[in-house]
Amino acid sequence: MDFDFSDEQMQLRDAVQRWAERSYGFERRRAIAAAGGFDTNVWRELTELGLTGLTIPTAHGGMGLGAVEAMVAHEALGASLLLEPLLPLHVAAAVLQHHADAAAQAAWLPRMAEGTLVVLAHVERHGHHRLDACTTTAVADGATWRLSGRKHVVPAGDHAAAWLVPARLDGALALFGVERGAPGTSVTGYPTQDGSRAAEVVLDNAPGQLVCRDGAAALAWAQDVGIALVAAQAVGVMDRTLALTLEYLNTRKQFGVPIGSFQALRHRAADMKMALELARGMSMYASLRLATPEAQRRQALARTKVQVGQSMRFVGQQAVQLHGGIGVTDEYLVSHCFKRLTQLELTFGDTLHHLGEVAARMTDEAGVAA
Amino acid sequence: MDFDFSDEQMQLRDAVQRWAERSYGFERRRAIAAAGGFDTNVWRELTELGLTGLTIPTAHGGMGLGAVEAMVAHEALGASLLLEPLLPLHVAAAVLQHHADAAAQAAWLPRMAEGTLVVLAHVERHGHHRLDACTTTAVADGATWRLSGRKHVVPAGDHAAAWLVPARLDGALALFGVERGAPGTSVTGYPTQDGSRAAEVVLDNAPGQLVCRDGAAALAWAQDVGIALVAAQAVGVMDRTLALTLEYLNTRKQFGVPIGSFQALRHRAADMKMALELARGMSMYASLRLATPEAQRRQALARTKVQVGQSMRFVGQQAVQLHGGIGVTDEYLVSHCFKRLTQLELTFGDTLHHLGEVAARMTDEAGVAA
Amino acid sequence: MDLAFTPEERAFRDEVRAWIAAHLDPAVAAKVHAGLRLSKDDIQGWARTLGRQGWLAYRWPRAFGGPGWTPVQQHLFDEALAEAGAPPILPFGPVMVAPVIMAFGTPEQQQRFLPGIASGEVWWCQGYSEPGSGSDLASLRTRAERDGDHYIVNGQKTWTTLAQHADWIFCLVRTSTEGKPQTGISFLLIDMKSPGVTVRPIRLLDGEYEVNEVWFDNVRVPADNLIGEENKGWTYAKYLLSHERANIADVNRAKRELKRLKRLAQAEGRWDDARLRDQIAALEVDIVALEMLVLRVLAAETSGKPALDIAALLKIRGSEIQQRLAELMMHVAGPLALPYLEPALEGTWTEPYPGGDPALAPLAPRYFNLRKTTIYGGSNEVQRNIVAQTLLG
Amino acid sequence: MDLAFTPEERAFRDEVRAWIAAHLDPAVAAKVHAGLRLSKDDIQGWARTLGRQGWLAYRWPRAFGGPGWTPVQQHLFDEALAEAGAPPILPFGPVMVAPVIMAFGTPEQQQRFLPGIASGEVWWCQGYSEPGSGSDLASLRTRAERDGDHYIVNGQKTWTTLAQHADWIFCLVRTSTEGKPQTGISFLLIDMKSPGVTVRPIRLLDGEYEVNEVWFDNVRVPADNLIGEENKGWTYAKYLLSHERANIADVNRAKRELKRLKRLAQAEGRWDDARLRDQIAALEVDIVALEMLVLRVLAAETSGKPALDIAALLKIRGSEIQQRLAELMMHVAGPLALPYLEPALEGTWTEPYPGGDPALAPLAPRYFNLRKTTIYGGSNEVQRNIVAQTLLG
Repeated sequence: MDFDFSDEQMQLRDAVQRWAERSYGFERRRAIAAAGGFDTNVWRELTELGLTGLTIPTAHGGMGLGAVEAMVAHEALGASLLLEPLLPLHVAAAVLQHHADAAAQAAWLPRMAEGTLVVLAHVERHGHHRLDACTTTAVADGATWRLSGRKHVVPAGDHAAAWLVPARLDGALALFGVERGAPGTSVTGYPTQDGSRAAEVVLDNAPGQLVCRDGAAALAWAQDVGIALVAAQAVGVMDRTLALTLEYLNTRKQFGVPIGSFQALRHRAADMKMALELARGMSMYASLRLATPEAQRRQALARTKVQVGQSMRFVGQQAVQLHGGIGVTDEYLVSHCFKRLTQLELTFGDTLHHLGEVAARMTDEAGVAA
Repeated sequence: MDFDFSDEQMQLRDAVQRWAERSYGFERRRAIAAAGGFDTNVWRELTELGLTGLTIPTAHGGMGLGAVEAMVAHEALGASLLLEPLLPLHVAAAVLQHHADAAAQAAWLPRMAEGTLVVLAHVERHGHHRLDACTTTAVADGATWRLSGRKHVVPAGDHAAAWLVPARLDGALALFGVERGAPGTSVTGYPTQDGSRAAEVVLDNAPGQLVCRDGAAALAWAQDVGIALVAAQAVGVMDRTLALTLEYLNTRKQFGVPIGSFQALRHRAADMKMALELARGMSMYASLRLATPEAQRRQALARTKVQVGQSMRFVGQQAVQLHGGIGVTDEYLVSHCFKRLTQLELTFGDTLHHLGEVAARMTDEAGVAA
Repeated sequence: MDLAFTPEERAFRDEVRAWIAAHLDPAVAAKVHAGLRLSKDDIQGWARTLGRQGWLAYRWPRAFGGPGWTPVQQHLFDEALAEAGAPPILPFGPVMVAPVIMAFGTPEQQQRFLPGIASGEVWWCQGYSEPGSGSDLASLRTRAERDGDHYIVNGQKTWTTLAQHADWIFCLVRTSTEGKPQTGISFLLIDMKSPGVTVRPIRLLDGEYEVNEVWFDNVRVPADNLIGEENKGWTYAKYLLSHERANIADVNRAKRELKRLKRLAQAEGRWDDARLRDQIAALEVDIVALEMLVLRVLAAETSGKPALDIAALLKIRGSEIQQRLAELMMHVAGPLALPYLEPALEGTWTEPYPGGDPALAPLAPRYFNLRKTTIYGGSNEVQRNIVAQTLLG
Repeated sequence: MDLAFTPEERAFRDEVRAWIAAHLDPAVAAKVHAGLRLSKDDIQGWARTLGRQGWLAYRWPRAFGGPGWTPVQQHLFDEALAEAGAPPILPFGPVMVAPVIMAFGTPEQQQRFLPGIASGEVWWCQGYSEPGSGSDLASLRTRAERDGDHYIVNGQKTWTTLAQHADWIFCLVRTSTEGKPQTGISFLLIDMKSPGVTVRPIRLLDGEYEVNEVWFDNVRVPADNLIGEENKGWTYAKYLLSHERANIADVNRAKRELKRLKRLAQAEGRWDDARLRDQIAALEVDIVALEMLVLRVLAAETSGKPALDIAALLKIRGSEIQQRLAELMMHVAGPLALPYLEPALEGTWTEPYPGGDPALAPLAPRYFNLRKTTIYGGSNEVQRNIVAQTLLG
């Protein structure tokens, strides 16, 4: 049992932090958000850092790193409140690595390592976090397939070269690749609440390639990888949020003393620290459980999303509260942390949904090893 | 709209308070609890005060008072942490008044006004707060009926002259009166957690009289009346619990100052006050809604039990916490308040059960009037 | 003890409901029911409509032109406004500055200022908070120096709600630095068109411009605009605080929003999701319990007995419930709450909406925005201090 | 980074599990699993069994007769004890006074006291709290005056856990009233059989006698029983506090109790009650998150890096979880938790049980009793002060 980071992992973290400190300050980030939430220069910088290929095998031109390294990187990226869709890219890469055949991997992974964006497009209206809520259909058309349906909140969907699209093929869920710009596709991009970018993707008899027939397994894997990365980013955001809040409490004066001297606020800060540390442990748990058999993996990731979701909501809300008026302005960083945490809570299933997953998967056993 | 108490109501409250202050102090109550939880002298005093007949019509020898007067009296009785089963008596009287025929009322209500104890015996093993969970059976036997089954936690069941027993008659729930000591009955009394008395009642082909065929309606009415009285007692207990706690906070010193000067504890006291006042309003709401049509009544009483249950748990737990070590001893009043509140929460359906009732009865509307 | 309204009260409610239905623009009501942003015209247009009827200043006594309604009538009117989807009545004029002018203003000041407030013609804002003084109001530093018939005002206010639309501002200003911080404060009315007044709207986390910074740079204010005595402003501000009543809980709006939450849950196909529904049910209980608290306060006021000392409880609970309502609505929408499309927040979206349903567009911004409710008007931490003070000394 | 135990660690776990299974009386384990009251013999019998194996002092270094296990091995042993239903190891001897004797006692004191602690033969209790000093320990007033080779001790201790069974007590006593309150305190070991020692058990809210008042009336204590220097007792007490580790969270017992909660829910036919089950699921998440916190602390200790500074977090969360477990178990039983039948709490009930199932008898008393966990050992309010001090200074 070991929760230390290796030297390589610490170097990775430091590299991301250095880039963020130098190149992703509050003003640049705000300008990117105002311009729509995706900056091609930032994307190129991330690609040059090797981050797009972080988890892609070296054989396909990536860095070939694992779940713990992904956690390390995304924790640092979370702290930078990164708008660009590195997390969705890594989810798509994980899906292709585990569920696509060798040809598809060879076709896509090297390009993704070099910055070509591919993202999962799975959210449907009235889906309510359920992975099996899919009304998009696919029908065979010779060697290819034709897809029809509508997908929402596709991360940076209008900047992606292709989307991984779950669709019903003969009633069962399968996963397809659809290239943006193909006939029968249309995409409408928009900013999201935290300033990043998403899109509606409409498919009308659009041509798709089959990625895998067991779409349910691929989607479950995508969600679990996604939860682990969300947890890592969440820890990064919360770490920064708490630091901001502590600094504010020790700086801001009322009644002649720093407000950090008031016991009620001090105890709130202690509770925020608790929420953060519980989430941090669960983020490690998530990353270390990704490789376990599916039943264990899904139970672990559902538990993670519940704890991290609760932590995010508490830390975000209390950080705003403890900042008072300045906490609800756009001009100060803490509200952006809060919105980012809110958006992360709603991504890959919210807290209540995953509580249901935990309840459904509960056994007689107890504890981390159960 | 009016939430003032009339002069008569205030006199009633004062009379109960005077009796409790003079005759139901901590030491006497503790002696009663140690002796098993029911004191015949106390019972006679309550009868002489007219409290046994409080809600029984004057035509049957009672005081003929209504739901608000019952609330007023039980709030004061709650503050005294009364062990004796006045609340169950009033529930049984309400059931007889609303669901028994004139002959049965004439047979029982005058005796109850004079102190004869009749109580509802409805809790079964694995019932889990559900009123329809009844496995006790009744079969016709000429002009009478024969009952078989087992009822738990019957309030002061070994001191009651008779029990009101729900049983299945031809599959449907009906309500019967069974006299203690009749052939085929056995009863085992015991103390409960808060020091009062209860019993297991076993019926083996025991003779019963039919009180009413619509046992479901009678039980629902019993529960709703019971919730209103529990809410009233809960407010009384919480009022006293908060007062004890405030006094302690201003008396107990640590680090050279009263612990009531620490902001975290002050805010806790404020939250206890909030819990109390929310419960107080809901206690009024409950009593004033008892007379409305069944759907409205049950919705209101379920809402009441949820709020009052939450308040009781919070106030009880925090009162102990703020008292520190002395709060967990048997020697100081506050632990008895806490145990009483716990027992009241488990009576007539717990908070979670009634949250389910509220959810099931929810309409599009909102508010007190809905 | 009785929970029912009298026949007269029910008739009154029918009357005001009918009037509101006849006069409220359905398009504006639809925006309110959908939680969309309201324009200046939406708010002021409705205020003028109410003003023409004499109902904008509906809490005022007859002597000052109010309708002389009982506390229960005021509550019923407020409830009717809320359920109809009327735009909010901004409190700064009729609820905040007016009672101070009535209590401490000269007859000339009353004649000069009250009619414009009652008619909805004059838009007021409140100049209390400063960058250095939030909960600690007494530390304010904006100063007013006497110069003949005028005060010269210098300083900065902040969190000034909707000052960008305001004609007048009522300010707490420092006129003396002697004695305790509270003692040197005065209550001054300032015309926002005065030279030297600068307003900078502050963008909030939901993208809206709702509060402002206001600078005073050698602003000349006629001494006639001083309310009451110099250096007594703290007393008047406290009077105003003690004047806040049951409506601080905003329970009628909570009831409307609960209905909206239920509509949303139904429309989104989540009404039968037992987990979510339990959370709605718990909130329904919270709102009923809050309403009982409010009704008890109203009844106490009506019966002339001393009002319950629970204004701070109403503020705490009311604000928490508003936040929880917004939180649950956002969670009903789930990831579909994430698109941020400005025109959809204004109700001016005309194209096919890429975010599922434009009804979902305002949910997350509202959740963000309402974090303010536990901060402003005396943060909930300050309110708990107040409750504790009452309980423990 | 790795969540798995090494093959050696797993082998170690198998070994201690097998040993425990072979040596633990099943009747005693059954009482533990059922949450019944344990007798003095239940507790001390097991302590002696462990002592014979050299495992009672399982956290001690080899130099003092401990097994020299790694932090992970200690955790695995603790987990094996918990899951087997072993009676608790009382901390007062091996965990509390022993480290102080090891660090600050003379070789003679070490030889005199440590073997009895390690063997389980000598029962120790802790004399810190006094009626006037709870969280504010420095204000203690029990005084020890030097009289030749002895101290004369007068005063009163309270909340002294299981002192009614104890052979020895380690006390903080005042030996000087000069300087700051902390500076005049000494650390003294007192034989409970000394003339002048009086013990009064205090009945707790669950009916059990678990803590005591202890009076000292001119008790003569040999000066040889002073640990370290006179007036340095505060330093030793603080050393002891800083010595508390991951096991403060008691997560292994929480895991056992969670299994019991699930068994109860199944036995009572409530496993399919979705509402209740969600609450169990939420608690399961809490316990996993707590365990990850504990494992991180253990791993940090093992790797020799500075331990995470989160002992206070472990205490807060661990105690809250214990309380919640007991609360939910009581609610699983519902009204059937209400009968209070003393023999059923001792496991000596033989007649037909009138309260449904005797397994339900201990649930409410345990819920009541565990309110202590957020009070003792530094209340959770004090723990939050400590966390805040680390964060904010």
